[in-house]
Amino acid sequence: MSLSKFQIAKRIAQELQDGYYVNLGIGIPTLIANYIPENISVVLQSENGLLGMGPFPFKENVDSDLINAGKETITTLKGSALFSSAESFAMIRSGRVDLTVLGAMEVAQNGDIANWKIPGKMVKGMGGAMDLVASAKNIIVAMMHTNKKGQSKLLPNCSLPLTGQHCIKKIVTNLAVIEIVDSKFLLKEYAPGVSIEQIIDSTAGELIVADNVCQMKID
Amino acid sequence: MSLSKFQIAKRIAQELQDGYYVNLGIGIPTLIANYIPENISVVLQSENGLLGMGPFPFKENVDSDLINAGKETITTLKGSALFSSAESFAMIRSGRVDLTVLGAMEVAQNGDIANWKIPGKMVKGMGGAMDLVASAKNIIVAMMHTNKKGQSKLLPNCSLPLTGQHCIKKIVTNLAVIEIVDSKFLLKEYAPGVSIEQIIDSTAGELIVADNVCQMKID
Amino acid sequence: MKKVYKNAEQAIFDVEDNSTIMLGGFGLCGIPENLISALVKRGTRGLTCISNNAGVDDFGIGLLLKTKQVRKMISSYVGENAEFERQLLNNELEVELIPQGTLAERCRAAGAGIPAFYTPSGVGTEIAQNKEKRIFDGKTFILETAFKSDFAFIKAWKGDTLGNLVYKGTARNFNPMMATAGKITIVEVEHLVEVGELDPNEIHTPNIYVNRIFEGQNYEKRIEKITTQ
Amino acid sequence: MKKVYKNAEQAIFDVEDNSTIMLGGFGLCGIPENLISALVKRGTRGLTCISNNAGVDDFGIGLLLKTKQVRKMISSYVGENAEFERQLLNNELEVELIPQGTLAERCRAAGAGIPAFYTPSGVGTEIAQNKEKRIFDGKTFILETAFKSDFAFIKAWKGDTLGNLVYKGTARNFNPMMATAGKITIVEVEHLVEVGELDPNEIHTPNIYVNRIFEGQNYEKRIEKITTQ
Repeated sequence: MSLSKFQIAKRIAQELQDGYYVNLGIGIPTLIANYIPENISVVLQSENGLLGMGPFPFKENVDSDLINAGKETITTLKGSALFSSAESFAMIRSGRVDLTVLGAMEVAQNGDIANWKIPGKMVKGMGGAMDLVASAKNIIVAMMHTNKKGQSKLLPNCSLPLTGQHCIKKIVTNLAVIEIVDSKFLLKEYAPGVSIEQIIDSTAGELIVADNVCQMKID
Repeated sequence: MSLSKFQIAKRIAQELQDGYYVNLGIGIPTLIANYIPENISVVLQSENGLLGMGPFPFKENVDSDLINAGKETITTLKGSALFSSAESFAMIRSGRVDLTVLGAMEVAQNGDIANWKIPGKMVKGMGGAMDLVASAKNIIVAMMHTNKKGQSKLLPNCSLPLTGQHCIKKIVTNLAVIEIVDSKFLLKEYAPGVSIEQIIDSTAGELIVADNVCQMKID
Repeated sequence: MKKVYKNAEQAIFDVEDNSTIMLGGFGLCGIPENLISALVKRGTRGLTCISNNAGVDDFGIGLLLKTKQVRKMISSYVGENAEFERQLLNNELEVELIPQGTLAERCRAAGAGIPAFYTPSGVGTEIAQNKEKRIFDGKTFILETAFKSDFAFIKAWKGDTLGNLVYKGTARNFNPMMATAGKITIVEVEHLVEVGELDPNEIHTPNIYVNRIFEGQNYEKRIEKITTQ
Repeated sequence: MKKVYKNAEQAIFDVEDNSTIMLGGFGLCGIPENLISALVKRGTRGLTCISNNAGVDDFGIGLLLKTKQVRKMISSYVGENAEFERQLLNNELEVELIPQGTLAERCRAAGAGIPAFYTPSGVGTEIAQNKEKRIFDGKTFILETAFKSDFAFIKAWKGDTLGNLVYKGTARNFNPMMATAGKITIVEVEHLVEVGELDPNEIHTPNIYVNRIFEGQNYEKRIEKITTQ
């Protein structure tokens, strides 16, 4: 009864606030765009040079000169702005992006994140992830609680090469919403049908259960 | 029989080459724009954000949103480009401007220049001069050979606070064309009707007369 | 999240004494006329102004000097007005002079999350005193840091209600970098247009940098030196 | 001073073995297709390529990898093609991975006469190893230097014969900074227009940065992932 990736996206969409500028990473984060509450307006930043990313185009409107950072064809919206990669990362580094959501291989209880390299395997590169985690004011990690082998991805320390240090404050997984406070994982919400014991068992790092822990509200 | 400021400008215009990007300072340098040879094309850069500076506008076309670095109303040309001050000085610092011409209070035989500050007097600021002299590949100083008191402006060392160090390679005055070679002034050309002795007398720094010294060709 | 304000007075409601304010413009070209007037009216004092120039006696930042609201000017070229000179000579005004390119780049750095950079401008001059020097490829450079400012006062030609901006002519000058560099960026435009009216490909300042925007009134757009053929 | 060349072959007449070349583009979007093809034809070897990505097996920089003309890739994200992976695992290819924002800024610095700057990107990671660290306002930054390159290969949408450029959509990406950063900047455009046809206020790359320009042919403009509603 853990969450699907769509439900993880839905839960994170609840974190959005009116007027937010948001950068969504590849994978689950991208799905969040589908669940933006109708009563607020947020602007999506694509780090390859677009502010105000629209939905995928209709077939007849596909434009090879208009892609997102995941290299998918997209559209602009009224009010969009186009710019260079240098300008794009100027925005990111100067902290103008209100919320960054990205995936991770590992998150440590001190806020470290690893999501770009597995030693011994083919390394494709960090893309914009290191810039994003180094500068974002507000980062949420969207990921499965455990990896394909069933091992916890919430660790006392990251074992993989880091993407960024002490930068993660919130994690939304298929099992739980967890904050990082005082270098410990703090369980704030559990997924419907998931027990706190199951979350404790699935978390290798030190996990504290918040006094006001509650069940996630997901349709 | 020394040159007028117009003739100094005319002589410097002979240094222009086809395709040059040129930044002209306030005063005599500005006049050079009137003497660009017809068989070449040069692009004038105005450091407040314009490449391809045109002539002064006709009265009916004056535009308060179009001025040069001297704050005079100007025009654009076909092929002009407008940009920010950061972009403008990016061009300058990266050495894309082929020739910079500016005035000076003092030039030293080692190529130092002073043109922005007289201690004890009201200091207005260096504007873009320090950036220009620090980065230009090719700088010509346009000035009178002596100051209002009749004192030489070509000195063994600058007495005034510097604008830039070891950066001047050529000076065109009302008396002569002088290059700086091995930390000495090298007299290359004398103005019509001006004697070499007069130039030596008017030059406080060490002056060598070039073997091929000749009379300036000025209409 | 409404960025649109009715006028300059409302847009500067929280500008307090002793603020540091960046002001766009080169000479009197592209200056935030409405914001300056509103600041005069508000009477905010002890200001540090980062601006390439300091206006003339009766226009631009000169208006703030006349009312003695400015404690310090950070500029590349100043003194086109008598009041400025008087205050400076009487030690009523502090002035920090910075090479124009360095001024521009320190604004750009602030808006780009770059805390410091090396530049050749000013090496061997008094500007380099007490600054760290470093040689790259045999050439000497000095370390310059990003500006910090509480507000940026920007003037654009057109802007949409989301905050996308387009400048006109050489009125662009320092405005784009300063627009990125203010903790709060307040923009006055000659024409406030609806979202969708500006081509996304032709925007000079993307809306993410703009916190507040309003349509200015009664632009004088004074010219310092009218030169004609 | 003619900047206009007939085609890509003529525009790259002096690109020699072991050159360092910057190539604009993000994925396959905005890449200099004609220049890459001409470089394949020319057979220039030992290249160091600075480019955000490395193309796919049969398009973009992938074409130069297939012919083993590339000695080293400097990129932020690579390996969308099998040949790249094969060469890397066989030590036939050197790869330097750089955070995307740092890659962009190192190009920008090169074109802005800034030899080095501090950035937070990569602090606490292996990217920061052997790099100078420095604290500003309590936060740690690392020193990064400007790239050096012999050539920049740029793709723009429109360009005039003087070299003013306009990009389209997200095909802009790395092109504007790289256009400023090449010792020699060579540009291919979809539409070469006469001087005067581009509005001076809407130019993305001013002509001063462009050394050579030509109108490209047979643009494929391949899409990596066609996603539709």
